[in-house]
Amino acid sequence: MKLKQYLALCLLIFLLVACGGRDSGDGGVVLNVGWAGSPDTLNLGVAVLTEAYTIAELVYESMYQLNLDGTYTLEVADTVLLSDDGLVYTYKIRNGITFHDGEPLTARDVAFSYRLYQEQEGYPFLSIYTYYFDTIEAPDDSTLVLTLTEPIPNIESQLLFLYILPEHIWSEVDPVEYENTEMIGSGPFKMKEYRQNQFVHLEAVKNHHLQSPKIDGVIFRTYDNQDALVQALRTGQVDMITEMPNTAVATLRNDSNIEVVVGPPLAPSVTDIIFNQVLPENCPPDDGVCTGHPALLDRTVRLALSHATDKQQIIDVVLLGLGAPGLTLIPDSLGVFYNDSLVDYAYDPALANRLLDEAGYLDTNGDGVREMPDGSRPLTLRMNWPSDSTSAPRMAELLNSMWGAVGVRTELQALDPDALTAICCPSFDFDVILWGWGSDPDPGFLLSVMLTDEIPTGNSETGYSNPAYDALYRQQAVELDKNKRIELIWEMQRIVFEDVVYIIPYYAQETQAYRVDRFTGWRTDGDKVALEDPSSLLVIEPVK
Amino acid sequence: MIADGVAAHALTDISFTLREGEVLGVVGESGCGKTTLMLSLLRLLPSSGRITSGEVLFMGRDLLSLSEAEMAEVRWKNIAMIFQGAMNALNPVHTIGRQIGEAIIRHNYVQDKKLVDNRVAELLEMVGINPDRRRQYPHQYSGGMRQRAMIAMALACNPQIVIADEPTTALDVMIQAQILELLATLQEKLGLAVLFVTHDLGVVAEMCDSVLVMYGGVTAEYADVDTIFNAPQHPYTQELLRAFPDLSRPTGKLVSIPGYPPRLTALPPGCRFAPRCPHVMERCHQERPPLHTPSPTHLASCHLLET
Amino acid sequence: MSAVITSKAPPPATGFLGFWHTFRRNKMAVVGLFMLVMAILTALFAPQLAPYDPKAITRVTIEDIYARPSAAHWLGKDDAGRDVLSSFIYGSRVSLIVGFFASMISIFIGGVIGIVAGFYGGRVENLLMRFTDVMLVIPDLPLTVVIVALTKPSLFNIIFVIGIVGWTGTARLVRSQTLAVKERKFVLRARAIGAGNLHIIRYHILPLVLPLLVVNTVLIISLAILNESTLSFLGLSDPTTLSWGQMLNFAFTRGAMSAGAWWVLVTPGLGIVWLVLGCTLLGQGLEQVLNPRLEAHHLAAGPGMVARRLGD
Amino acid sequence: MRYFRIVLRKLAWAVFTVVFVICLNFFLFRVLPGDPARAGIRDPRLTRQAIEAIQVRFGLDKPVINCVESLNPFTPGDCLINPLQTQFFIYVSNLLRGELGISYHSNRPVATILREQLWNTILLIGVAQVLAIVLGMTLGIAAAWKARTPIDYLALLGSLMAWSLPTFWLGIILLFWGSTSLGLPTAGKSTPGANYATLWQQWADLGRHLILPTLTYTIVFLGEYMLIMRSAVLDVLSEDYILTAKAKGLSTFQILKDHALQNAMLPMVTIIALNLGFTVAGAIQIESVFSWPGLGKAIFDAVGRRDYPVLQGAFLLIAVAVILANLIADLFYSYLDPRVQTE
Repeated sequence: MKLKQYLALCLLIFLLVACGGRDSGDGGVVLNVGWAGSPDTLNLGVAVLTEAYTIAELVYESMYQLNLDGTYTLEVADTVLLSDDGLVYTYKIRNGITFHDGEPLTARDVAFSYRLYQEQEGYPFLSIYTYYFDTIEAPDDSTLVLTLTEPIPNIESQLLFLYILPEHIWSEVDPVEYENTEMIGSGPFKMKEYRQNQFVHLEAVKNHHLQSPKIDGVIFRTYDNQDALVQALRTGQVDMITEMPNTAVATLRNDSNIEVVVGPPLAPSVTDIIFNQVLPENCPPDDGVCTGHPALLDRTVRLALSHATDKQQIIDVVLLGLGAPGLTLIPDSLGVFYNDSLVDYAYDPALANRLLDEAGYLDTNGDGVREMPDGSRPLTLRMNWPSDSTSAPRMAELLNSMWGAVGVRTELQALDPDALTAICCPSFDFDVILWGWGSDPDPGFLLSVMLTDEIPTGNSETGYSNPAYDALYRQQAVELDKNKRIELIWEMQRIVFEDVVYIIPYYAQETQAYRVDRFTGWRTDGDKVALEDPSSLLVIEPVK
Repeated sequence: MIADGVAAHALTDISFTLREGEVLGVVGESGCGKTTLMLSLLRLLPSSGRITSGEVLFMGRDLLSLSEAEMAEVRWKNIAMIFQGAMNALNPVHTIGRQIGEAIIRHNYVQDKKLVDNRVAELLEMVGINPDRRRQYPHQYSGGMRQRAMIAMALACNPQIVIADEPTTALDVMIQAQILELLATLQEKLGLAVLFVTHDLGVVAEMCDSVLVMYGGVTAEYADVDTIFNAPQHPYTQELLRAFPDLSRPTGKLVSIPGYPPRLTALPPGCRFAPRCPHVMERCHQERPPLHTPSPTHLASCHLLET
Repeated sequence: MSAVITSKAPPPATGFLGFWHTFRRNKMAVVGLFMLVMAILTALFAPQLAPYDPKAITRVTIEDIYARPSAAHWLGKDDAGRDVLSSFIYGSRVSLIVGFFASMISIFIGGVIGIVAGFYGGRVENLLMRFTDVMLVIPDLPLTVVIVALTKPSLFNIIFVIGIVGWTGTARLVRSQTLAVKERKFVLRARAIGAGNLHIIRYHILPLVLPLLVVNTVLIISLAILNESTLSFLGLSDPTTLSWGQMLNFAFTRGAMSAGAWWVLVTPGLGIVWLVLGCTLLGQGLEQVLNPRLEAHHLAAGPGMVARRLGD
Repeated sequence: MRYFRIVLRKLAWAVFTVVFVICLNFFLFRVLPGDPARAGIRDPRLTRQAIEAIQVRFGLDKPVINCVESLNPFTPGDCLINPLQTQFFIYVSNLLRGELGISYHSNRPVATILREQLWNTILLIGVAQVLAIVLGMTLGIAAAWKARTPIDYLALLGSLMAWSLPTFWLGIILLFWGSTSLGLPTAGKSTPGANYATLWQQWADLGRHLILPTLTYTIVFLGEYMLIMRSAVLDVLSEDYILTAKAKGLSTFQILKDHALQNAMLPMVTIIALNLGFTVAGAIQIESVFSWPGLGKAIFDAVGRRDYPVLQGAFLLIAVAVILANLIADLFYSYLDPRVQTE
């Protein structure tokens, strides 16, 4: 073996590589975005991750677009007419819209897409949006008539994610197996190159019918490691990052080239502390195991635990303060639907102790743990969370000590997400779970989670059952007057808040950051933070 | 990273002369330092060994004062070695031919590749191996053939001296005889000087011109072969001869020397043979005997010779 | 002419004292033992050594999170605002427990399979070693994932998982040692006088395989500690047990490096390096003590070759 | 002829092992709890009908094998059903057609995903392993040759240190150091969207992305190879034929090159092949730290998402690769050691 030659070769390679210049980015003005995720698939019929929807929002158009302030505007249609019975929507599709391959977008494409979403059994997640669809007709190229089975108040949010696909492509392929890497749409950006789990390279559509981007393209790069993502922004490898650990906020704020943006997320999400309160008579006959601790059926216990929970402490530790104390399952990022008139239960361990004492939950044997009033069993609760959560273990530790201080013991156990689903719902084989929801811009779904009817389906995680609440839900679902509906929804929130169905520790804020020396014009003035949204990407321009 | 152990003087006060064409037998029980002595001559002691004093004069040059590179030139070209146990002394992953040729190339005995090959074939033929078998590996040879190949290898560069370190151990008796005969023939034919290490006195009597008897790392007796066999002065030599079955005297009793040779790490303070000596005296235990010269060509270290 | 041969001295004494005598001459083994003992002492006296109790309930403010090292907190604070030094000291307990018990499982399985295969030979050996070969080529990780998914993440299960994937090397090693020992005269003699198999294994084979097993154990402990950190990194470990691997995991998932809190990442990492290095040094050193082979090195460095005193 | 028989026997053993791994691979992942169709997905939009549709799509509605309906929870089933209608048969027949199932996560064929990632991993592992082996062996030989000298101690300590480093930990530290002080990229294998003027630029870009992961990898594996090589060379250097070679007047370099190396390579070959499995474990950590789009990252993601078809496919791929590597190592071994071929 000629050692010297090997060494020389290694050195040579290293030098050549190290000296090789950085990329010669010749594709015009391209924005580099860093994120920790990647679309699971570009076929939206089977996609789950928000990243897929972020890309779709740029490449496709739908009937409506959601603005940062929570309002909707028409996108592919000029006008909409609603029949008096609230069942028939007639949309006039704009003229001159073309797909990226040059074919025109007509009402037929819209009708094709809606039918596909409605009928395709292999599209498991979109059927909920087409639930009220009766018939979809396209009498001519510019008219779409949508008939519903019953009047609903939130047609905009139903149509928001039903992106319009080109019929001439999708009618030729198997809509489930199709990977859709070409991603022909009609949005302001078109797909240039896609490497799963590596990057998505989009190119600007220069003569878009609504608004053309000022930049020439955008590249979303995937960083598996959050620290690497932050480092990429710091070293200028990317111009903007859509997410980051909250711990990085302070350091990035110190960097004069970087601006950190914090605010409510565009896609509402909520973290919840779930109490198993299913009543024996509501236990699902097929799947139910229903082993919840009996004390959790008592509102006083749940209320006392609520008073024993120092939400600010949790927010400080888990989110570094970048969040707001939560009230109910309807987060503040749902805007007008969020009932901000409710006053949260104060953190007051003394009050919590008194409540438990008065209700007869006393520590009779002096082991520091209270027992049931009849002395049958101690207040020892199993607490589980999904093992892939990074914040839940910290929250569990905090709850363990906070609740321990009022004589309620918790046994902490992380569980594989599958195993957690198995004990959760509809089997109700748990006491307390730390989990969460992601939501549509409409509160409808989150409200349905607490319905009695949802106990056997597995959507109800608490087993909560309240006929008054159920009645209000049915009422709001058909209330077409927006303000009246909001009133009903506020009332529903008040009920579940007073019944202490959940403890909502916090509503987390979105944290994003961009380099000020690269692009300017970012929309940071809206109610919500979403730098990757078209609202920003269409208006930013390079720093001169 | 083992810390230093105890230094053991494996060899002390050894001295002998080897003339051209002479066969010198080196005799002694196992563990008396014969192999160490041979390795010292070529400066091949393992890492744990060191030569502390003395000189090895070869054609007027002191081998111990040569640089490592000069020494490498001397090895095999002038002094070659036949190791005991040819199986281990041959590299299992190279062909016999390559291993012989390697030495030839190293010392530029012949230049051309073709000539090297011819020389290898010639050598193998000389030791009675079919030259076609030079492309085979050691494990394909029988024990005797391996030893023959070793001999061929030792002769590759026409050395002046060949050190044969117990070349016949681990071979069966018939093969031993063949190998010895081959050695004797070649020695005569090529006029080699041979250092013949063995513990077989019969072989010594048959092959050697002079004999060095070693005990416990020192010279016990050094003389020509006749003197050693007919007038041994050192009690150890005498005992060795008594232990050796003499075919001419079939009635003689076989006597073995009681006890074991000393361990080099635990040498007795006086004469090293004292614990086993039938003639042991008081001073033998205290005082190391010097080398006496009963006659000008005869050396022996024993207190008995004083007077 | 005179030459010296340095030999290992004093003559190979048997028993612990003899072993200790050789052992303490081996710097590597001594350093390794020292490092390991330090770690064990740290674990044993954690409550005395740690300046704070990592489980104590304290009100944490945002300033506490990833607070820089200070006089009160020598190694700063972590993402939950807790003293890193204290967690580090307590964390040594879990890492040692995992390392020790997981390697016990591995050694037990590997030892039994190795001895049984080596001792009984024939079909038993064939079957067991083929099984070992198969297990040797099966990648550990998917197996681990499945087992972790089947069981709840807990300290016990992590030990179990690490233990049962790490025995193959031991089995092979022990088998070849058993094969060598089996042919020794006293084993044959014991068999000749009619000693039972179990008796022979217990009184003749085991004592001779044991030294090798001890070396192997030390090395496997270090592997187990590394494996625990890998499992933590993959999110397959139990987040409620405070191990160095978990500290690293939290440092990763909660952006310690982005926050500039290098101390949170570096401390447990160095702890793992310390412990693993200590075990490896000890293992390597023990191996040298039990199996010296430098004595016959034929190419050893030149200067000693000819060393003549001046004036000779 | 003998040699041929040896090869044949080894081949048969490899095939048997592969079959065993395929069976294990199938049943292992059937023992898992929960509903695979919902694995990693807690999507409110998923209705019961939709779950059933997914189960039909992935063939999970069929019995596992004759007599067994499902393994977790264990339910015995009908023994007299058509074996062609069991999951096991479908799995095996798909496998024979080169299909490894469909990823729960990305809805793409697992074979396609793995094929894309495999080459990147081979590139990374290949470069790093060659570096680690060459450097490790060189250091190992040097240390063994200079045994008990400062060179030996330094190399030994360095290798033991390298061996003791948690891979991902070293990776993240190198990532910060490399990106801050050398300006090296922190993720991926190329700069996306870059237009390369020359092929050379493209290679240079790839090279820049390779440096940090390769460095991490090399350091982690270097130590082990060095230790093994050192020990193997030490063994060889105490053999008699080394003494013969030295007596022949060969220089130290010649002895190391011609006599020590090939013999010391024998244990190395076995270890390198067996190491392939550990290599993949290392790849998982390094690729996820440096977002290298390889097999390791795919496995890491699949672990996080409990994407069992991908895990299953990767498991099979790695196992087969290790078996293959061992087979090659065995054959190479017999090439290196003539004793095996002919005895």
